[in-house]
Amino acid sequence: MNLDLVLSNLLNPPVLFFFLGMLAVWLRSDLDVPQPLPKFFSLYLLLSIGFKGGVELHKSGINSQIVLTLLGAMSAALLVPFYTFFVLRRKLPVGDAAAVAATYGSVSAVTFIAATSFLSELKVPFGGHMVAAMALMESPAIIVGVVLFRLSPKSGESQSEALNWHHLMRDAFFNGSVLLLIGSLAIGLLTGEKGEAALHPFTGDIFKGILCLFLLDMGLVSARRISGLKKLGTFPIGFAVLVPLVNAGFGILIAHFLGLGAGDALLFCVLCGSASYIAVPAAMRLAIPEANPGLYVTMALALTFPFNIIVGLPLYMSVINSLWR
Amino acid sequence: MNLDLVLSNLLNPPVLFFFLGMLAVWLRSDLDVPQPLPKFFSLYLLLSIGFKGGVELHKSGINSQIVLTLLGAMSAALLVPFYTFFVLRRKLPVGDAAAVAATYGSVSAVTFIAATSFLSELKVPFGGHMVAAMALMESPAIIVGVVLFRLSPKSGESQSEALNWHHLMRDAFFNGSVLLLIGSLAIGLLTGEKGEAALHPFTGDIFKGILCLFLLDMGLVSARRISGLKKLGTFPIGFAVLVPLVNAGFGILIAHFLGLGAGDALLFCVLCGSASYIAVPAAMRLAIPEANPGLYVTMALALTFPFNIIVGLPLYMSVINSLWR
Amino acid sequence: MNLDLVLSNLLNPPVLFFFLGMLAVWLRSDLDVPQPLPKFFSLYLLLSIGFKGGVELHKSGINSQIVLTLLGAMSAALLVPFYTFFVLRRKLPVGDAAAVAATYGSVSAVTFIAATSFLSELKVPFGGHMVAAMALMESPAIIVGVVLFRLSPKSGESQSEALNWHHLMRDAFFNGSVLLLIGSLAIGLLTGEKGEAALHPFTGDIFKGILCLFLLDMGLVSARRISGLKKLGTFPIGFAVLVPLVNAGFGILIAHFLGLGAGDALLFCVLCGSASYIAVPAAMRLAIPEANPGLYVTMALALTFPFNIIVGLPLYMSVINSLWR
Amino acid sequence: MQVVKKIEIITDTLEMNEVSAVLEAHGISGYTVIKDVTGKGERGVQSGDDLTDVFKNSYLLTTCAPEQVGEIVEAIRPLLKRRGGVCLISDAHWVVH
Amino acid sequence: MQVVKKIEIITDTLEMNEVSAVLEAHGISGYTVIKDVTGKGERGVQSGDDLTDVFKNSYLLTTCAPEQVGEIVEAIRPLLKRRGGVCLISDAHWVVH
Amino acid sequence: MQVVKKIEIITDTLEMNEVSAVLEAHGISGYTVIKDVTGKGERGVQSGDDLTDVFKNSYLLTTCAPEQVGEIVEAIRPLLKRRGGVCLISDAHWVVH
Ligand SMILES: Nc1ncnc2c1ncn2[C@@H]1O[C@H](COP(=O)(O)O)[C@@H](O)[C@H]1O
Ligand SMILES: Nc1ncnc2c1ncn2[C@@H]1O[C@H](COP(=O)(O)O)[C@@H](O)[C@H]1O
Ligand SMILES: Nc1ncnc2c1ncn2[C@@H]1O[C@H](COP(=O)(O)O)[C@@H](O)[C@H]1O
Ligand code: NA
Ligand code: NA
Ligand code: NA
Repeated sequence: MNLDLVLSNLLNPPVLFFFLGMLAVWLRSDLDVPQPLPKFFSLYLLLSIGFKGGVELHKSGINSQIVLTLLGAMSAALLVPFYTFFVLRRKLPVGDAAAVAATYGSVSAVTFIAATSFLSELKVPFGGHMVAAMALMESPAIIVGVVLFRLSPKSGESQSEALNWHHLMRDAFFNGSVLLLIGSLAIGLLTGEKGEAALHPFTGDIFKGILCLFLLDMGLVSARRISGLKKLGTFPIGFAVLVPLVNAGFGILIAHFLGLGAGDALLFCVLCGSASYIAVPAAMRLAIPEANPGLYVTMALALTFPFNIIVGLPLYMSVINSLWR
Repeated sequence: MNLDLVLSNLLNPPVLFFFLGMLAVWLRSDLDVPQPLPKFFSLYLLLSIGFKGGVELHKSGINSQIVLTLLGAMSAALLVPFYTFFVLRRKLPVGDAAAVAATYGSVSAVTFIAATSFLSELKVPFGGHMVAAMALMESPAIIVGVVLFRLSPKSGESQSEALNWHHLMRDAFFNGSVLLLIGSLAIGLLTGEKGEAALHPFTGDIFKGILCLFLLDMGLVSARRISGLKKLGTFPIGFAVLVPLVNAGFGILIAHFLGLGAGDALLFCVLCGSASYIAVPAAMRLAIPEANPGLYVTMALALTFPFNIIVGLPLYMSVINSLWR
Repeated sequence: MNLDLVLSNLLNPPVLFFFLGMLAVWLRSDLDVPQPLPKFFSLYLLLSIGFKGGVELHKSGINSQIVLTLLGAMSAALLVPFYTFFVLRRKLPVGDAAAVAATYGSVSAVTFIAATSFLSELKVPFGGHMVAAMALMESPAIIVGVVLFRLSPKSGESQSEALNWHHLMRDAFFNGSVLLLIGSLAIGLLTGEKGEAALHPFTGDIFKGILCLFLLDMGLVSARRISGLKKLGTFPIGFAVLVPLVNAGFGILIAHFLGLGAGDALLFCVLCGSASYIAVPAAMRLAIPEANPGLYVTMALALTFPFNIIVGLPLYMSVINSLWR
Repeated sequence: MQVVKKIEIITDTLEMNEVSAVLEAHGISGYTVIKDVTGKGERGVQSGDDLTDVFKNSYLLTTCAPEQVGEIVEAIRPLLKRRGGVCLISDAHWVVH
Repeated sequence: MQVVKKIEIITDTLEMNEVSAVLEAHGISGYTVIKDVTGKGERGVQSGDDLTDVFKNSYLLTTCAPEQVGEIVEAIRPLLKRRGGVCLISDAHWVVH
Repeated sequence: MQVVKKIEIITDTLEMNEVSAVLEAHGISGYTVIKDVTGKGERGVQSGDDLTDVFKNSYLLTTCAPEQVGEIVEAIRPLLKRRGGVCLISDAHWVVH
């Protein structure tokens, strides 16, 4: 893959702060970003990315291709957990298989945001509707995962317990991050240029700085989880690296088929290739108690996330560049 | 009232984020802004509004009309709790009456700040001394409320207990929000343009963004309190909507009588019409233990605050516009 | 000393907010900056100062004089704890003497940052390598202090206990603040102008504002500690004011000998004259349990820090001005 | 002072709402919760350092009449069985006021 | 190990200063406070989610000699009576060091 | 329900890692920690308001079999002796699940 891309990704300050966080853990430093600061950064990032996406959408307006992209995004979010479940089922108990499938069917907002900052580094444009695509892709996998779990031949007691659909729907569609993202998107859409003028110094100018602080913390958190990999065995580890590649590949094909621009294509492929570690784990913990969060969170956080940030972004981009020209 | 005003208020991002917060509660979402983040936003907002007011005051200098405005503000802050107490006394026990009177005699800094952002939206200027007016109006109502409580025919034991005046004065005049506001005002006054040049990116550029985050939280907090209204009965609910209107009306008259500009008039009327839910509740909890915070905080937070933000601002402004031209 | 310097220091907003914090404590106000907000501000300040230093270093490049400055800084960090230990030993038990020596041998990042903001106020330039000097001066004193403690004639049991060198080195060289500072410096060095363009609104524009909030908290914290001075007796109090002066004097001489510019000289002398209250106390608490943190933290926080901020900066600058011209 | 049983429950923060609902269903009207405590147990370390509440515990303290304790324990046990956590019972005196 | 009485007090954060003052007045020189705990009781839910400390509780843990406990309880009771809250007494052993 | 000894340890936050290491060395596999509690004791006030963890305490709660308690106490005592802190032992019942 193209060396320039690798470098302009690795020399992007947010990625370097991610390394710094990992380094701190390996050096057993006491460097720490205490709660609720990471929560603050993620609230800020979701608000900003949502708002900016809404403003862009306000400018671009909605056309048939945007609608197609959103439909493509949703179908990817429905298919990925479906096929991965049957792959996982061959090695993992049904609860774990369903939870991991949901994790990889959903998306990682931070990976998406890192991709946008990578694109701005490369001066490659992208559309605000991709934020809407991300919002649409967070929830469906949760439902698919739980349904697959429920329909499987009973093994755990909680499969036969009555499911609280009402709670599940709420956790899937109204969880904090989804709601803040969609709400900010709507507010950007409503207020347009006027809102942008008022909020840009906050949502735009200092964005990369807050992203650095957040990725510093992500580096700490994911490096701490790496020790948990030993317990997982080879199958989950292989899955956590290979499946993102496969899904990203699908994503690129769909993006190409839909005729997206290079920037939108990268974001689309990153959405398919990334795994959730915020919305999904919380929902799974409640809906599939026998699934082991030490498995699905560790896979997403300690392997898939760093892999996408460090290797994935330049790799996907170089593939896209070669296909798109 | 003028539709443009309603819209330019409703389409102001901070107000939209306030709605988003309320929506999150109604949808039973887990969206949350954990402590001490709201505390951080309020420290930031008080520091910034105080500092900017001080700088404006430094530029404008102090003239007789400013002095008159401040005197008018203080007298309003003394009269409102006085008359409301006797209204409240007819329906509520003496402790509650005194506490509610103090709550409505004092001011809501956030409502004031929302009003300033509404004015900047409308490009209507206002004077830095209005921040001083707000600072002066926070404390007196606390003293009036406690004195009225003490002078009333004894009903609760704590009325006869010795009052720790020293503590009361400290809670009234040196509580954190008053002190930070006055301190920042003084610092702005001292450093003037030089200080402004150094701090404007912080106190100015990102102000609206932080205000959005803070109002998002205010939306969560006040919507959570709405459930508490049922228990209150009709009188407090009616009071929480009507009395702000009456006080805002008084405010407009005083402002007109003092010959303030339209912007200053709106702020003056908002100060009269708003109710405190930070400085006053803490002081009342200590000085009037038998008063029920579930009453005075809920009234101010679940009704008066949203009412002023959503209905009050455009309503008051349109009244002022019609009177001032 | 030059009155203009005194004023332009006292009228620097961050210093005024430091006074406001102290005032709040004296008025027994409930003004508070709850954790982890101060932690957030310090993470931000270390990241920003480190990054900016790295970018400057990227521009200036490394020359022999920079290397000499760094060597001078390290030797100062080794000598100061050494000589102060023997001064302290005459009045204090060995544990306390070693801990205080380490405290004054190391540096105060906030004092350094306040000095940079004082210099920018005076429009006096300074080099990015001074941040590297600060980073290099934080750790050595910790090692020197512990070694001196261990080599002294045994008095406390923990002197004879096996020392965990591995832990000590980690606490000295990889503690959170040192690592974040050096890491951010390296990232600034790597990304240069490109990184600066991306991060400046965050690390530069709002810097003074965050510094104001942080010094507000420092004012609260150090004023709260002043009450602890009574217990200390005259020797530590005298030491906490005189030794910084002596060390700052040394610093100015070394700076002059090394031929530094006036800005770098002030920073160098502030590094020598300041005392650590973040990295060192934590390390001492673990390595020299019998040392009383109520002594070494109080000296650094309640006396040396305010002294340097209020009196030291203008004093040192005027000395430098007179020597350098 | 009145003799009571003190009940301490430690489990997932995400689980606490259900726990308190069960307690209220059994007429427990007063309790205290400390959110976001960390810990270690059969299900591994709960470091509470990430963005989900998945690895965070909460601590709940409540009291009941000695004769009621058996009923409460039976109501709580299935929750702990399903999701892990701890419930400790001890004797205490309640200061009547 | 020495026999002591363990005292747990839960009340308004705003009230805690007064509580600790009373304890110190009765010669209690050591205690631990956990600020900002949430809870539910006669005075309703203390969610601690707003900007005042009005709806926040704090938890205080201390110990005293068995013979002293009556005196402490009598000193604390009026505070709880006025503003609500809870005080629990139990037996414990103190590890002398 | 099974009879256990409840152990509460309060000491410096900086010290807690060593405490839990000692506990694990003695086969204690489950415990709960509440970080950053404040307090007052022989070594003065721990206000936890500065940037170091030097003036912050943490609270640790664990349980052990009654026969094991002596061994644990002896293992913990030297830590408390060196750096201060408190250890309380009391009786409790563990809800088996
Ligand atoms: N023996 C114990 N004493 C105190 N807390 C415990 C104990 N065992 C477990 N816990 C707490 O209960 C949580 C869940 O326990 P577990 O379900 O065994 O993982 C742990 O994370 C600890 O916080
Ligand atoms: N039975 C109980 N067990 C534990 N904590 C309680 C209990 N009752 C009340 N509390 C706590 O004490 C606070 C004040 O109680 P109250 O004055 O009854 O509202 C509540 O908010 C709870 O945090
Ligand atoms: N009697 C006590 N009850 C509860 N906590 C205590 C007691 N004495 C001390 N502590 C806690 O233990 C910490 C250290 O105690 P000390 O080593 O005596 O300063 C104090 O800061 C308190 O948080
Ligand atoms: Na995905
Ligand atoms: Na008012
Ligand atoms: Na020094």
